[in-house]
Amino acid sequence: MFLIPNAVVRFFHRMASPPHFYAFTDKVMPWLIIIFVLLTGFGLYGGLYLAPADYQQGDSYRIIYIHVPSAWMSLFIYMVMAISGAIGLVWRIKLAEIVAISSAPIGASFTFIALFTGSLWGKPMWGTWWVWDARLTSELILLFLYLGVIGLYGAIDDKRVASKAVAILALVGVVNIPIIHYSVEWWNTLHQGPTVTKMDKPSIHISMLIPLLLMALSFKFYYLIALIQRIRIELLQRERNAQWVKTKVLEQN
Amino acid sequence: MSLFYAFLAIIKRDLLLAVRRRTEIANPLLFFILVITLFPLGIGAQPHLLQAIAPGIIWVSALLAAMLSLDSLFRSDFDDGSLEQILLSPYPTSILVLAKIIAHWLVTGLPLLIVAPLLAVFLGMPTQSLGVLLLTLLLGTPVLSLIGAIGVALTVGLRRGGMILSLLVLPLYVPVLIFAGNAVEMAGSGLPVDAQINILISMLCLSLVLAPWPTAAALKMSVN
Amino acid sequence: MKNNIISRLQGQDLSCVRDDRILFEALNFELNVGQVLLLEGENGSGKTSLLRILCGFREPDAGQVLWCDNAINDSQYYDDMAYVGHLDGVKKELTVLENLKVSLALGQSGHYSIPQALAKVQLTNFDDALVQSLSAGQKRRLSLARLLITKKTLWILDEPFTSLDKQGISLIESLMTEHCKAGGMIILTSHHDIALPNVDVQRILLS
Amino acid sequence: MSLEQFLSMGGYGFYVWTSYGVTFLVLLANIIIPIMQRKQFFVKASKKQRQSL
Repeated sequence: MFLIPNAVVRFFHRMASPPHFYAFTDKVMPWLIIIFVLLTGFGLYGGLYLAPADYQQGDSYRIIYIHVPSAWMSLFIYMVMAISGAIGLVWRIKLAEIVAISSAPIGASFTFIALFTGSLWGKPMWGTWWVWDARLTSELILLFLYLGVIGLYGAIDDKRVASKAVAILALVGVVNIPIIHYSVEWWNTLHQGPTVTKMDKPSIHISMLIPLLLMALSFKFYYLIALIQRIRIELLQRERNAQWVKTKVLEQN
Repeated sequence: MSLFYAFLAIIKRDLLLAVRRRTEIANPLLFFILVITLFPLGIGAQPHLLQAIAPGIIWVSALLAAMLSLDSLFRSDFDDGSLEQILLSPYPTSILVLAKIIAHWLVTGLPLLIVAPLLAVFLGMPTQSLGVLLLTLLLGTPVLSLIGAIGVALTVGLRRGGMILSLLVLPLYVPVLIFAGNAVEMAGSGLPVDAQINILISMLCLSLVLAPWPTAAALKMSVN
Repeated sequence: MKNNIISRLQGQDLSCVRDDRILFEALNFELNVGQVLLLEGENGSGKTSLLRILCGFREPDAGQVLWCDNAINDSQYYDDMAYVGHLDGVKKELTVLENLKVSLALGQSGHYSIPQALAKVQLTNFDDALVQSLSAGQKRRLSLARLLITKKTLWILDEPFTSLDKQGISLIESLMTEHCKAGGMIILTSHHDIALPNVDVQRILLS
Repeated sequence: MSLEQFLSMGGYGFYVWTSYGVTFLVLLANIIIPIMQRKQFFVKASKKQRQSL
């Protein structure tokens, strides 16, 4: 605590209080949207138009600009969920609990996108919609983990209890993800067909890499935007009896 | 010392209860046998085909049997208030929970080992893989009980926890299934399986140490 | 009694909200050795919720519970407290004796041995009986016998008199009086009036 | 490069544009659903407030 400047500590303390956080998000939202639009615009322009076609895969590889960032996001969001869940469990910070559960549907969406685009990419490359490829399989299991979190949260009526349950489950999941990942990878090397290598490690040119990184960054900003939207409704619903929500409601009329 | 005494008392109590109830032992076992008999009926009784997929069938059935038996782990204690009493004990809940899991495994997991050779013969599995099958079951089913305990602890307070339990638990069972199934398959073709067995051992150690904590935390949350 | 710390239970500024309804707010109390705290109120007024907060099962929405000036989630508290709730917490497939042995293993042994405790709650000849063959009142008395065989300062009792007859009620009352005289303390909810002569009874009315 | 060429994506247009389309829809839904929920919340809450006044 001594190493952290006082101003930073004060900032986090204020952010942990719901009305302050709500007001703060109102202020930053336009900026987040601007950055997101710019990043996505440049990323897509670079990826779909400027970057050359792949010498092996032709233009079909352009799915990479959403497939790979989505796959990254699916793992990243699970980490965020587990970490904020742990913070919520240990320090009883309401906002951390809400971040954890609000992340789950967004993470599940990215996992779904990674699977769906992976399948669409696989069709022209492998000739079939689904291959039990290591990465696709772990992604599928990750989707089940997300659905478990969402399902558990929905099944428990008391939302404070439910967020605790979600935090425990997310932590258990986070310990298991590497184990699942490596076991699936190991399993895959034993059963792998010869066609799969075609998609492995396309020697990526710099003009292909830059749009990929831009898209990865843009997805991070999208996550922030979507997360804030979900946090807001969750905050309003949980604090519906608090004075600040009541005044907010009055302002809306 | 008194913690050890409490640990033993819980195991003894749960074993005694299982003996008095009986169906608790029989149900997962019958389920295990039934599911395995369904496979030849469903996919045809060609000996080659059955032999090839026997390790997978046995392990998937064991997985499902383990999952179905999970509900009885905390259900009756939750319903009659004994769970509250266990949580209020001054001893660490995770240790007491571990005792319950061990007793539960003795009652529901161990019997699977006894019938597994019989079923392996049903499916025409080569005899040299029988030993490995038993070894993987011995190492793998406790892991299933330990991981499953986290899932039941999270859902025991819910009126309809069954469906959600399988969603929570089955994805976490994947590594055990992969390594155990593969070890049996490899043993069938006479290949060494040391690596798989070592991994299963480390999974067992890891889950023995780690799983009781979230289980205890989840139980505290469930009784709220 | 133990480490020269005088046992004391404090509730500070407790509040509990359930489904949009504030059950209680800014509730303060202090309970010392030899005292009884009686919680009164209609059904759904939050009595059971308060007891479950005191057991550590539920977190209060605000405030804290202190035992000997420490927060209750350290193990010292659970050495000293016992809870008898709506549910008996006994296994119906086990005998009376087997149930009590498990309870004893989960705590430290107290003033009474198991036969003595059974005699106290008038279940002497039932030690080999399966709990499922007992009447509701006998089960209640059995769960109260649990309190006697372990060494607990604080008893938390949720409606201890339900399904007991007049004689059973006066039996429990005498046990409670004895416990307070011996340096214990009790928190209970009850619909009945309790008669505890010479015991300091505090009352909290929840509405 | 003509627009037609761009859209055909070297013959992989269906796969590429379906991917991008579905991604867009899913991501859009993730923004719109909470906003709708918030609107609904305010409608309900203000109704409740008026009732209690």
